Amino acid sequence: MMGGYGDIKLLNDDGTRLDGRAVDEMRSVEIKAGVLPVADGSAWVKHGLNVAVAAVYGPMEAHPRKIQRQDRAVIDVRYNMAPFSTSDRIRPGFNRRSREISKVTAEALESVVLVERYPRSKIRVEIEILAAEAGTRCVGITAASVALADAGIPMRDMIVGVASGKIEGVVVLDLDKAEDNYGQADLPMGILPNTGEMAFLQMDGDLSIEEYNLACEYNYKAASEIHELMKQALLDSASRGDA
Amino acid sequence: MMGGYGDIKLLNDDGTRLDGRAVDEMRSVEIKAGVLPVADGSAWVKHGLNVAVAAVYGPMEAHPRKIQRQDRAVIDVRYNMAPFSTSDRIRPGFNRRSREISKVTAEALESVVLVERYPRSKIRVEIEILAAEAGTRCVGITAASVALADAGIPMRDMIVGVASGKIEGVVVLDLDKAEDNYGQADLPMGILPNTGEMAFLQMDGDLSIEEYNLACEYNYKAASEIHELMKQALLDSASRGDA
Amino acid sequence: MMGGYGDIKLLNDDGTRLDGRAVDEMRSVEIKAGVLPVADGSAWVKHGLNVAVAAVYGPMEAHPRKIQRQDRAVIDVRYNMAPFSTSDRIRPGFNRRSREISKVTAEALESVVLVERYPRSKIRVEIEILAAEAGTRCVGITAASVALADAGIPMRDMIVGVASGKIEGVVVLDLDKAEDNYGQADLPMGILPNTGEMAFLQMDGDLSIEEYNLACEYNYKAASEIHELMKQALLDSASRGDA
Amino acid sequence: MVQLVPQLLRQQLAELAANDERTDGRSRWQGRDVELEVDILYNAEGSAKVVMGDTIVYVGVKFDTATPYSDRPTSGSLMTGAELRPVAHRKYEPGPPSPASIELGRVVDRGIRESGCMDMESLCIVPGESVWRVMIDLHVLSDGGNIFDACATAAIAALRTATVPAKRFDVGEDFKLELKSTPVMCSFTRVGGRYVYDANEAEELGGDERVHITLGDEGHLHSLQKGLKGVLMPEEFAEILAQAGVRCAELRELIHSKEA
Amino acid sequence: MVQLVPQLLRQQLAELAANDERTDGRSRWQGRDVELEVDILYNAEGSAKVVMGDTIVYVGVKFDTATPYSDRPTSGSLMTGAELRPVAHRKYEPGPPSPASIELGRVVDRGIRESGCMDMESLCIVPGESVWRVMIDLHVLSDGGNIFDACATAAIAALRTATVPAKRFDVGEDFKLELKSTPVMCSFTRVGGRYVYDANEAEELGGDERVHITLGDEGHLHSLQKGLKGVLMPEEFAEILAQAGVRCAELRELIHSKEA
Amino acid sequence: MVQLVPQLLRQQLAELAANDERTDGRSRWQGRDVELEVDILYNAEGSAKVVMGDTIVYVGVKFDTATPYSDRPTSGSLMTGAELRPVAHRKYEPGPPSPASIELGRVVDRGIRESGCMDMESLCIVPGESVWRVMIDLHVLSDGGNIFDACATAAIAALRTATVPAKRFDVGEDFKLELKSTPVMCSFTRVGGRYVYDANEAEELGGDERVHITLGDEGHLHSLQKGLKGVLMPEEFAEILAQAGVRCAELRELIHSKEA
Repeated sequence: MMGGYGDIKLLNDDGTRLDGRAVDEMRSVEIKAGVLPVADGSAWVKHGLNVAVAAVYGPMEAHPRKIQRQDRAVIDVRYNMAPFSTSDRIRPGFNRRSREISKVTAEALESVVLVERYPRSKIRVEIEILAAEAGTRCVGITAASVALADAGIPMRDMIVGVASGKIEGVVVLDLDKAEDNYGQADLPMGILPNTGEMAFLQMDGDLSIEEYNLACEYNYKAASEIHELMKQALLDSASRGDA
Repeated sequence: MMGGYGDIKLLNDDGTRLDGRAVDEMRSVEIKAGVLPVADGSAWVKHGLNVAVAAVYGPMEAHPRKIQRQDRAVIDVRYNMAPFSTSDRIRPGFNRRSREISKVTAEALESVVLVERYPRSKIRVEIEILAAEAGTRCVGITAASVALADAGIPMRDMIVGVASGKIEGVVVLDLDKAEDNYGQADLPMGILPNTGEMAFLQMDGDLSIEEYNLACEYNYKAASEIHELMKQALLDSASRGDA
Repeated sequence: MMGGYGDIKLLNDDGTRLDGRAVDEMRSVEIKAGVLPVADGSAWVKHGLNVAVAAVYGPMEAHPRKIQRQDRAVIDVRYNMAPFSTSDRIRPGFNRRSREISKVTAEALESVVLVERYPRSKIRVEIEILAAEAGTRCVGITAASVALADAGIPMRDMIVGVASGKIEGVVVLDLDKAEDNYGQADLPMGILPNTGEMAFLQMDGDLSIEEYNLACEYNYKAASEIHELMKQALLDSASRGDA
Repeated sequence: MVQLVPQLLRQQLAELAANDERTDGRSRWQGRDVELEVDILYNAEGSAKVVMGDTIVYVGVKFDTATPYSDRPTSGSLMTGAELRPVAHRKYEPGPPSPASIELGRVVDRGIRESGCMDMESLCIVPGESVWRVMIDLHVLSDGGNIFDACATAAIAALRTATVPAKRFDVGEDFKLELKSTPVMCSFTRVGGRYVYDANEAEELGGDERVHITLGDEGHLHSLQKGLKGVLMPEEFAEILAQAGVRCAELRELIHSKEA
Repeated sequence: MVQLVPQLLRQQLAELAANDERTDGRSRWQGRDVELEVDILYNAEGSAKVVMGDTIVYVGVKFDTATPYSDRPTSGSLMTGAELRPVAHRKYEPGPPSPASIELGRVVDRGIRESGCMDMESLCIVPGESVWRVMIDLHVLSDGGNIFDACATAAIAALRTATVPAKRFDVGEDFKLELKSTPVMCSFTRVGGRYVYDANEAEELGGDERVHITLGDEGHLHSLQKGLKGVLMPEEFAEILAQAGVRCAELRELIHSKEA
Repeated sequence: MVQLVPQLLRQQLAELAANDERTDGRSRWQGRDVELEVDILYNAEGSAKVVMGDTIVYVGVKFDTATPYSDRPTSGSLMTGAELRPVAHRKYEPGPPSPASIELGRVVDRGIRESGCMDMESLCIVPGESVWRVMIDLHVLSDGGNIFDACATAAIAALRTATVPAKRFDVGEDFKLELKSTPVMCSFTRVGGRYVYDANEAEELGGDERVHITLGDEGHLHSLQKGLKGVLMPEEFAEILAQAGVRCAELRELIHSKEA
């Protein structure tokens, strides 16, 4: 198979991955809250080499009026990749992938924000990916959750964005770029760490039911680790007097 | 003339056309009303190999308000060719030809619908061409008329879309694809079968005044034939209890 | 330097320019007011081979409402180059250069129009470049000023669009096309002839402070010459009974 | 509110029509004076300006080179664009091309294209590789009614006086674009119940449907278009078609008079 | 105002759910009857129509040739477009593709693409120079609920009966597009608090989140998507995943029954 | 309503100006502290972050290859894009590039381009066939005033530390982008009637026109732009031009300090 993917080796002989991680090991994650002075809430997440920043504005009046909902706030999410965030520059503007991610992210966040408290209003969530290294939609969800909390928006739980996948037939946690490009499946989830519910769920590739269950298990484990970092970032921000 | 059109023969030696039709003979036409469950009115027309579906929604409030008319309804027509309706796929989106046809079709329909009965409202007419084989704008007008009637919108007459043209110097009724591609003129009309008025009229190519008159005569003859099929389709739909 | 600019000679041996002008000499300018029957005010300016037409409509109600200002009129400027105005045809539609010129022109005009007199209203200024030969943004500003005056819009002063530049190291007034293409700097200004203020100022290229000062001096001199033509055009138009 | 003025205007136009009169004193089939200037724009390879009453339009013709379609390797191409920009009337708004501007461009284009006046084969540079593309742009500066005829007249006049800029494209010497005939458009509007030729702004505002007819040198039809809400009887069409023959001949003469 | 009807509807659906009933008498995991026709559109190289209750969709498959990506010189390509045009429901508005239509196209696309059912290497014409591009267009004519499954079913049926028009492109004889498997999508919606299969229009209007599952011939997962506001527990997902296995097998059988 | 706050703010700013004071205690020509970091973004071939008070901007530099213009066969090209995205302030709305963002991109671009700091001939790969295209993207994350200077500073710093990714494009070894000089922008805003340097958010909201000046290493002018409603006298311009010389030199020193 010319140029095929069969030749790419993603696992070392000792079962570890190319970057030395164990199959159920996450990339390093760093989180800060309250990073943007003019936003009502904000967060910065570095996950592996991914860098995402999220800003929250609102609640504010929803306009145009036709987007208003009588009984709740609408959450207006824009997931955007900066032109320089990828190997080949991305042209700004309309982009089907970004639209889809914005839609499902908004739907996930609407599932946890107490939107009933703000009828007829709008909460803007802006997710900017400054550097992308596989898994940006999950990093964006994590950043958005922290930014919403930083803005003081009441939520019934946070959402943690995590993903597992499959490489060389082995289920692994948190695919990096090479693993994403040459792997066999990807299962990103948005997990509510307190209730264990899923607010976000996508998958593509090939997973048997058993493989799905293992990937799912890895995701829940990672979610609770990241959740600790999210809480700490909010505490740090509050103690700096920014929150 | 390299690659010119002079070589294409469109008439048989006995004066009939390539598909065996006489010069004043229509392609076969089949019409159904009430075909789309969620629309207020709808129609399906197969004319030759053309397939058009029309849906009507309304009358409904016209918004944005700047399109409202104090004294009448506006008719909002969208003529759209499905991407797979033509030999080369059509990219969805803005298209000058579709915009022009939508405009003149809307104007034709506004001439027969009793728009004064619905001030400040809007009637949406959606024409979808699923398969195109020359003459789609006429097929679309016929479908739209039946869909309006199926929706119970009061009209002072129906409009029948018909066309004649000229091939090898001979005026013929209802051009098919080859005749349209290699012919010398096309005269599509929207005829009110009861009053004999024209609500739609276009033409391009080369026609002397005499040729125009003959083509016009063919069109009127065809219009009354198609009108019978339109009425029957509405009767059939009513008797199924859908109207 | 292959295809470089070093070889282009823009000054004659006697210090005059290729078209015979002295370094501080303008191209010929012709101005007419009241040229468009259906506009509230209009002007036509021929400056060298440039031809610009400006139309003014309003003051009128500003809509959509979100553009309204409680305490003043907004000035809505569109600078547009006709598709045939340049050597290579310009595609109609979005254009970053036109947007920028429209913005800075609107800001310049808002500085002289007594916008406080028309709260919540809008004044439309349409600048059409029919033929372009370097310096169109200045010609457009001049035309817009005359059109505003022709429409009877109160202003505290006119704005005269003028430019100087640098060619072969020499500061010259009013670059023509070759000088603009192969020159070293361009300094377009919008000058209020009565107060001496600048409402419009751009520059690009390379100018020392001294060169800037000389170019500026040339611009002021030219502005008062053009101002006379602007006043005469308005007088002529008024005496024709058009104003 | 917006609709009240037209209602009063419609009444007034109906009364005038009953006496066979028009708002500006013209008779039913009489056009406004037409001023035509050609070759007036620096940078356009063909250009014309038409003034008809309060209507002012400019048309520019530009050329570039393109690869021909593979099924017509020796055939040049023609494109007509129209812009009803906000300069031309208070009623026009900025934004993407409106249906009205698309219709204008397409109807003018069809009249020229379908008349066969332009020999597309004469626009071949290298068969299968390079042909001339002719681009007509209709630019309405003041819409005082009947912009279709003003644009069509300016377009054919600009084409008939256009020069193909071969030198600028490094493919030989400049030459005059050759046109084999002069298709001309005449437009009729129903005003006060009956058709008139060359409607002015008020007649369009208070009128109904209109019919655009393009006739060739021999009086053949090359393009027809009914626009706007309204219907007409075949006899009515026959009447305006007869008038079109006369009006088109007059305009054709004017166009020819401007050629060197 | 707009929100009152859904509130009443939600109550009604909750009451039905309490009795394990549905608005149209179906049981919780029961789908509506599915009518499937293939090869029905002149000009489409593959086509299918699916009717499921009040939902009607057409899918057309077209082909053209393109230059392959330089890092995959022998690999054809696949593109799926979806249009939720105003024809399909009063709620759809004209304009650029909505997020809902983008999601539809992308989810259907992923199910097909990720199943590996299409051998992209079989679409090579000349390595590094020319490959086939397969273009699937989803066209919803009537949205009576669960358009995802209707479109996915029509799409795979249209693909499995499509002919590559090599002759029209002058690259040999036409041949049947080869598919190695039949990925099938099943969608579940939370209605009245619990999940049901194949929600109808009312159930979607008064329901919450939905889950789209694409399964391959072996029952492996190829695509998942949770859409709309709402959350689910892993146990709930396990329950619908088990149901999906049954429903997908039924649909796969229907699709295969239409193949010559 | 929207306009009331600015009126009060304008009064307050006028009073401060009368005492030669500013909202944040700075003197008239004093800038805020500038934090500059370079080479901070994975995937960007050059990058910089600037923080000036509440203003935070990122700039990334990317490269690709393109065919040169036929009249400049050995000349690379430069493109600068700016996005004032809704992340940066409550006042920014989604949608196509606003006039404000277009102006930002174009003014920063002109300062760099017109200074001649980039040797376009050094970006030639194969004459007439392939050249490097340098793409600068300005990305404002937090608009706390004076984003022009923040972006211009980050842009030139990112360029001066950028690496041309020749290896990734298979055209040799990576090399440092060479810049011959360091054009720097300084912006002045009329606040309370007099000009100040480096206006903050409140000063911009309650201020008038602003002037952007780009100076080269030798103190020559490379770009000027007056923005927003307002006029200025030549003497006022002379005064800020003199200040610009000092401020630009300071920023240039900061930029150079970050280079390895």
